[in-house]
Amino acid sequence: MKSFYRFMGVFLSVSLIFVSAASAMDTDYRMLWGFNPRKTVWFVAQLHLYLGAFVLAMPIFAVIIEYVGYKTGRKKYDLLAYEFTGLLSVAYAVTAALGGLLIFTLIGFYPSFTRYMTDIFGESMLFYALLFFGETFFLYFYYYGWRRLDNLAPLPSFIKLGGRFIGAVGSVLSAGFLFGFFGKYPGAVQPFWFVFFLLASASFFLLKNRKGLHLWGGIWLNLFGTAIMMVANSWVSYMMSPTAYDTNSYEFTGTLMDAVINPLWVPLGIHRMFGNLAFGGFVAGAYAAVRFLGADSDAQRAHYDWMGYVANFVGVCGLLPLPFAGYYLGREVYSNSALMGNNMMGGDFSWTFIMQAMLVGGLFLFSCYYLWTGMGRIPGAEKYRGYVKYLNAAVLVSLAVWITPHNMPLTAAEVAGMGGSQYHPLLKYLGLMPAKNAAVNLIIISTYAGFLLYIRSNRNKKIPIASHGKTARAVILAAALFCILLVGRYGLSLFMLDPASLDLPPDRVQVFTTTAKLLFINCGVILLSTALFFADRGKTAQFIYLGFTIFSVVFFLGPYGFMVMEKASPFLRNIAVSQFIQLLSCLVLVSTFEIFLFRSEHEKPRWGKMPERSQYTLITLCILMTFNMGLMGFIRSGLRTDWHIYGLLRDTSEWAFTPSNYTMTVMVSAISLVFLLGLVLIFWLSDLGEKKAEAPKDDIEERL
Amino acid sequence: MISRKGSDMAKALTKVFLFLLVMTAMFVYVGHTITVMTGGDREQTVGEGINAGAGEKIFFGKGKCSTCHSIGEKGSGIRCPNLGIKGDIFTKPIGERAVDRAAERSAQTGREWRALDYLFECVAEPGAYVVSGFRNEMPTIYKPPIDLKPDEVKAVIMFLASMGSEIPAEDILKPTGIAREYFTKIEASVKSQNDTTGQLKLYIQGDAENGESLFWDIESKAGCAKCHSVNGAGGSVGPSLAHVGGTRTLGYIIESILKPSAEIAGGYEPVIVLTKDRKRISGTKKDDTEDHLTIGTSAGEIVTIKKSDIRKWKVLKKSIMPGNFGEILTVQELHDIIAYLLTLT
Amino acid sequence: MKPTIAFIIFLLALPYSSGAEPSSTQQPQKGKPIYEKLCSGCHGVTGRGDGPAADRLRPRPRNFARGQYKFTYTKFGKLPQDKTLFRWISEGLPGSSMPPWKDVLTEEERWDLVAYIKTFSRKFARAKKKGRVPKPIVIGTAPPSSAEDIREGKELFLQNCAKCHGKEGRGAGPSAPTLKDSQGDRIWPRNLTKGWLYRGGGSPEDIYRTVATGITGTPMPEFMDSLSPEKIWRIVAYVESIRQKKRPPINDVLVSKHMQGDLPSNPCDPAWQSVPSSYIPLAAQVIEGERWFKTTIESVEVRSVYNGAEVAIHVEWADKTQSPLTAPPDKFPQNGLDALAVQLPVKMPLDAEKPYFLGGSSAKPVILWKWTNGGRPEVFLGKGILKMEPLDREHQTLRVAAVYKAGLWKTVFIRSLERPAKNDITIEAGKYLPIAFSAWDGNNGEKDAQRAVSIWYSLLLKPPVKADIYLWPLFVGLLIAVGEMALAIKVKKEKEK
Amino acid sequence: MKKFSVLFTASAVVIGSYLFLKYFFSFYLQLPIPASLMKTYMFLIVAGTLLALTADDDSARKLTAPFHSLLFDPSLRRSRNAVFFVLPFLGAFITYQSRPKTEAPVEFRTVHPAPPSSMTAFGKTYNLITLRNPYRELEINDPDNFRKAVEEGKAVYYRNCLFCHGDKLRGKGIFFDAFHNPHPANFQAVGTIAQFQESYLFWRISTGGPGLPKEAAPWLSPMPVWKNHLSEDKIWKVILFLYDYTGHRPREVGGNE
Repeated sequence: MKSFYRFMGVFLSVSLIFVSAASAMDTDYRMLWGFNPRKTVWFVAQLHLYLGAFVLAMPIFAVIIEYVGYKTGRKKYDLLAYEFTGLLSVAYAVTAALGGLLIFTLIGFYPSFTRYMTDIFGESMLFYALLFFGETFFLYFYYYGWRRLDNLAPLPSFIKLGGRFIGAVGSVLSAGFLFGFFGKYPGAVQPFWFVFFLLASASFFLLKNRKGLHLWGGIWLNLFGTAIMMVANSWVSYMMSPTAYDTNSYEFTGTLMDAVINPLWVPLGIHRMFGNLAFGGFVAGAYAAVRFLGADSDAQRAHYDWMGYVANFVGVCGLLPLPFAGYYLGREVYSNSALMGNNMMGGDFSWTFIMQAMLVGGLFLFSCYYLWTGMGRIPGAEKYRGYVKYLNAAVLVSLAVWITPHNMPLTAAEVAGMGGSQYHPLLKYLGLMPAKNAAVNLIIISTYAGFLLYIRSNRNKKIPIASHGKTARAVILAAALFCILLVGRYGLSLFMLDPASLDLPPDRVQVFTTTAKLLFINCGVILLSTALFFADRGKTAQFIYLGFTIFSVVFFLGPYGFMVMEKASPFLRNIAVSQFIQLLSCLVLVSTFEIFLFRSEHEKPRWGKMPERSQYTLITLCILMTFNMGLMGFIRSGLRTDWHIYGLLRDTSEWAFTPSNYTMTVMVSAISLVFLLGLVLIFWLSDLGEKKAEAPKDDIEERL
Repeated sequence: MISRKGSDMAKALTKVFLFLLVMTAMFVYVGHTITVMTGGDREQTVGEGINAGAGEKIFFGKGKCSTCHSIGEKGSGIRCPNLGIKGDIFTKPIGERAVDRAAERSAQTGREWRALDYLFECVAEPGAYVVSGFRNEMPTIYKPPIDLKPDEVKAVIMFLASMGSEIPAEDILKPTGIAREYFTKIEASVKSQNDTTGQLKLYIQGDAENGESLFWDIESKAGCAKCHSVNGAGGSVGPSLAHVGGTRTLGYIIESILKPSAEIAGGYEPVIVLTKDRKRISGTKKDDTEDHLTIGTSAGEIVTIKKSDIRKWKVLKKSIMPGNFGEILTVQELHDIIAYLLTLT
Repeated sequence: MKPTIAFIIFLLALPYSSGAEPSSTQQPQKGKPIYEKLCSGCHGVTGRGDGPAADRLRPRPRNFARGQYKFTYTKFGKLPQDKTLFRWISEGLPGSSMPPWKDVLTEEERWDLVAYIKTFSRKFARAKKKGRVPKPIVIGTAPPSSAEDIREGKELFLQNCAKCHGKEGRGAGPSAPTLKDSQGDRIWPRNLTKGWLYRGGGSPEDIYRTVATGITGTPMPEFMDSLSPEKIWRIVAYVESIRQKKRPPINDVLVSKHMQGDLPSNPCDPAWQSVPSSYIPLAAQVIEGERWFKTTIESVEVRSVYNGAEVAIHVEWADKTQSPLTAPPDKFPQNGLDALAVQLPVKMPLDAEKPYFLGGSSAKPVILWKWTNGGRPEVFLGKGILKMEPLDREHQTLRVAAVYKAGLWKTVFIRSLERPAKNDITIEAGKYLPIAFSAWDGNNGEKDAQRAVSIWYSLLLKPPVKADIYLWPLFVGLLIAVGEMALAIKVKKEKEK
Repeated sequence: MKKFSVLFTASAVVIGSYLFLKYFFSFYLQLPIPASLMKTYMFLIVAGTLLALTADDDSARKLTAPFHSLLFDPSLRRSRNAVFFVLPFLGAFITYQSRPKTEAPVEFRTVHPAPPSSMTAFGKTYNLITLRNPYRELEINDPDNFRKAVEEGKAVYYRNCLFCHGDKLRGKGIFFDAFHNPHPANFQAVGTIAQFQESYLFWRISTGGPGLPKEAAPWLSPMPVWKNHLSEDKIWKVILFLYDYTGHRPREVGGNE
């Protein structure tokens, strides 16, 4: 049955691609059965993307958890990974079928556009279809091979050796991507493929035993998934940032690779990968929550509580870097077309971004809330309870700043009250970039601080530095060194920055040096806190570095950004990067300290002792994430305004206008509803086919 | 599992579903509120004519200038220079600033620059002399994706000039000197873009003279003048083509010849009439009064029929212009006619 | 928790802190520079009420040299207490040009100012020398008033006050046009219905004080000798009952209600009472031509209804005299014509750009519907405040009716929605039509450009109400009720458990 | 009373924040706070309070205790019935209240528009870029005559400007209500004359409302065209007075362009 779906899906997609390439097109737009083409394509594409994101995220998720189980030797992680993989097969088939439907709608409604795309991307479309076979193979291998490979029996030694060989050679070769031996590409293309191929090669080192082989299969499943996503991404990103065309005739003149490696390809890919990870985590969390709510025994409740916790953890890990991935993508959009960028942040979509801020803010807020409620199941967490309200306040104030628009809606009376001006004399400042940057950073720090409190709840025994081995010290020093390099190097680059390179007059160099000096001070603080840590003042060290980061990122660079905006606005993006780098360094160093600071007392969390509202929090997170993805899809597509391919192929149909935010919410809600309900159906279907595994007993530490 | 312990799970699912509906409703409510607050559905404002008012509309609408430039306190763009008075840096409005900037340009290039020249340069070649403290990142507004037409560019310049300068409108309408050079550049760019869009560029190789004779010779295969007029001469069944080359894109012209029904010019709705004596007359509706219907037939005649003589009549979706030019004309003849039409500016 | 409450209390208490007792160290020399900076513009450097602004203000600024103060707690003509002066400096005189100064000056500075002001008149020094201390009257607190008190108060009012203040209290009594103050300036009795403009404050105690002590220097006499305190309190009760305490809110949109059938063309038609009114403040035309500073018409109240064919605009305003007067007083012979004009654009503006609010301009003219007392209503094409061209009367569909009663003009303007001529405006429902008003008080000598004007407001002919604005509340109410029912059932079940 | 304490704290925080925002803006800053933003902030505050108070089970239970006892406590039967009765009407009422209202269309105007480079008045053409207040130099050279000029400016102000811009130069003259949109300029605020060169004021005073450029909605401003009523001399003197009274300094010509 499942294989039938899968076969049909792949067959449909491939055949339709050929049909689309071959069909003679005599019209630009068509109406079919009275459907609104724009909305139909929107609907199908978004649904396909939701399922695609789910299908791509689940394997990442499963492999990470399986790997954790493999390393820690705890069986329950392995079972969890298996449970998630079980959801995959039906979802995979439906995704493929939807992909086919999408292509069909595109050919049907937008024939000449589809032909245009096929002319350029025809070969990659074929390649795309071929990748599916690899994906299908590894999916089968990963899922059906699970039970058979679920032991540590060693593999034949020639496989081991061969694996090591391929791993070593491949890793070295993949470094070639980083250094540009396989061609120089702009932006993050080289690092991206370096990581991709490094992962591909390094996976061969796992070929030690049967479980390792299975993990290897899982990684390759993900690699194929990523490759599929990247191929499809290139089409979408090309529509936003076409390359290689003649600037007079506006005709595509390049090769397939020119079109694929367009400026937004990799930024979009990175953003999507983190987005997918967060999405997968939150969907899995919602799944666990529903199971929790419907559970009929404490054992089940404990299991699903734990599952929800793990899923949420993964989701938050994906969520934390998302603002930065988004910032990177946005920056590339700006660099590629300032016009598109400005339309995004200051034009038609400024309000959509306010909504996005509400949703993302909600994600952070509810993630925090889940952690806070989660403290209830940890003995010893009471002592941190008092901090919750301050964290809450910090997140809320940041959120308030984040969603305050520059150009706020006013009634006529309010406009009159301000003498006819459309800007509030004071609140307008909250709507500008520096304020938003400070707010986002504060949200992340607060979420992180909440997380620290959470994991510290049952780790209450301090370890003196003397009792750590050499490795621990080396790791701490390495982390400190990494942070110093990260911060210091960027500080140095700012210090040396020539104002002319930003089209600024020479006297603005002072702005650069001030920021650079701040980063240098940050390096000093890193040294100081590391020294304190080695003097057994670990908590103080953490406190000092966290405090300094908050001061520097939020309270210094935040207001300073306004000055920069007035005097040297091109430098504003460097300010944002400085903030990001300091924040990153803070997360790295403080987390490293945290690992070595306390010993886990192993006071067991009382899994399952969670109030119902915490489970609704997980569900809320899933819903918010779904809405957010739909909204981002709308922005991505809407940014092209009335162009199919931005600046190249104009959308002359009557649906070329940018719909209102209301239309967007209605559409996104409808698609999300269909998707979430469909998801329930998929869970149910996959549940049908499974033999019921025994509900795992809590905390059986079973060595594999 | 769901089926096994149905009741618990079903209850949980129902609750979660209701919760989902509530969340969705909230989301839609926010979208609705925001849309209402921000003035409903978006509309593209288009300015009419070449004047400062139209320029202002383009500035804040189609031209998307306001996403980067503010004017004093109006607008929220900050990436590019404010064009009004703002802060310590912008103490003069753009029109006035142009005078100073033009003087600086004169000193740099050794040519005599006027404020007008500077404004044209800003638009035609934004990177030539960037305001210090700002990046050279202004797009070429007369190329895609903004794609302003030369007249729209003039309107925008007129709007800019209206803020603090005394440049007479005629100077902008008919630019001279350096401004003329830049304007020519804009026109050339727009023209080359129009003429070479996609596969259509094939068609410019026609012979306009031959096309003209095909157009006017009623006996020829084309015989356009039967129905269409140019400067008063020709038939009046179809729309006048006097300025078709200057006002319509090449793509539109080709489409109108090969697929006449794709878009029918306003005021030329095709009608078909069945008279009481069983005669069918088709043509374009010229006039429709209470007792008369006047139509121009595809043969090029104007016929007035009494309503009392009509059994039935209706407006068609299909143009009365013959749709078979693609078949009866040779490619060369088609190119010739198009080449002629393009001369009608 | 506690700090929160304390903070709230602190916030609530914020606007209410002010001292009342004179500081022991009043220093007139310190008050002098303050006076010269802040007060001399109106009251004059010498305190004679002859500052540069003086002759353009109504009422004129106080002449301190005369030592006559209007709202005092002492008997008519007697010197005021220091704290009375302190109060008026602090709080200002509502409705006059005297603003409150407590937000600018510290308490000490205000006391210094009181001391300095007193130096302008020798009366204070003399009184001090003789050891005469101003004796305040006893007011007490307002007794609760019954309907009976108000009725009796009305009787007393008609006997004692109506001669000037008029039967309805609008200041339109028979002697109103003839009054002048001790300096010979024309003075009008207060319109008691507009309670927010009471110069001497609006509390019952303030009203009692004014009735009891009169207003020194004006024709308002003191009644404390002729009437018992009880009677005065009854008058106060009556005045309280007719006075509107707060200025109505200003609404930028005048909503015209849709109605079936004929529009009420009589200004006194009771149907108008059910139509909500909009308060439109007017300002003197201080802008163009022969400027005008002393209007008497402070506002108009506008109502509007429309049907399928016509729109009616009901304008009502207080005017103490109906001009032309049948017998103008000798002292003030101005006897112009009362008039009112409704101003509309000639074309519905497509964007924010409207004609110039003050009578239009030749580039963008306005339409004026002008009613003049005793004359025929006319329609003008306004191209500036002084350039009003009468339009051809034949095509006009404007009808106007006006009634003067008890100090109140009521007029109704009715016109077809359809434009009567090509160069005129078609009024459409659902659109925001700019509208402005001008008013002339003839007995105040107002004519032509000298008038009271308003800025642009919007007239909205509101399309008939759709039923769904009632259906939704009903739906929501039912939904909640159903939810409650479910909850109740659940609770019951759980209780049974 | 004890069991209400958490609920009470929640209400106190919410109401307190509301009052704080309202007071802070309208009394302390003297600025309106847009209703849309107020709504958003209040939503966040309410949501945040609820989240903070339900983060641990204990306070969550305390928070819901009053509602729970309202539902289950037999002694509260009457209150329960009353609440149940009132709620649907309350909901209906709120829905009715939130029906679309008629509000004037929003009309933005540029409050301080860009001046032209030159203007004509009193039969002369002024270059507004280089124009200086002829009396300004007296401030240093001849303080006595400068004071005299300020006093004359004061007389001009009180005879002409007082009615709209008010005694305290805060824009709240006796015609403030009537001319409320746009309202008269508040010279004490930092955003008005303190921002400008004296030539800007000269332009604004001389040409008045009708002299405004289009983006500043000249058809709305009641500012008279003072060149019709005052001499050039008096305009310069009244400008001196405005700066003198408020203590602001005019912006110097040139800036740092």
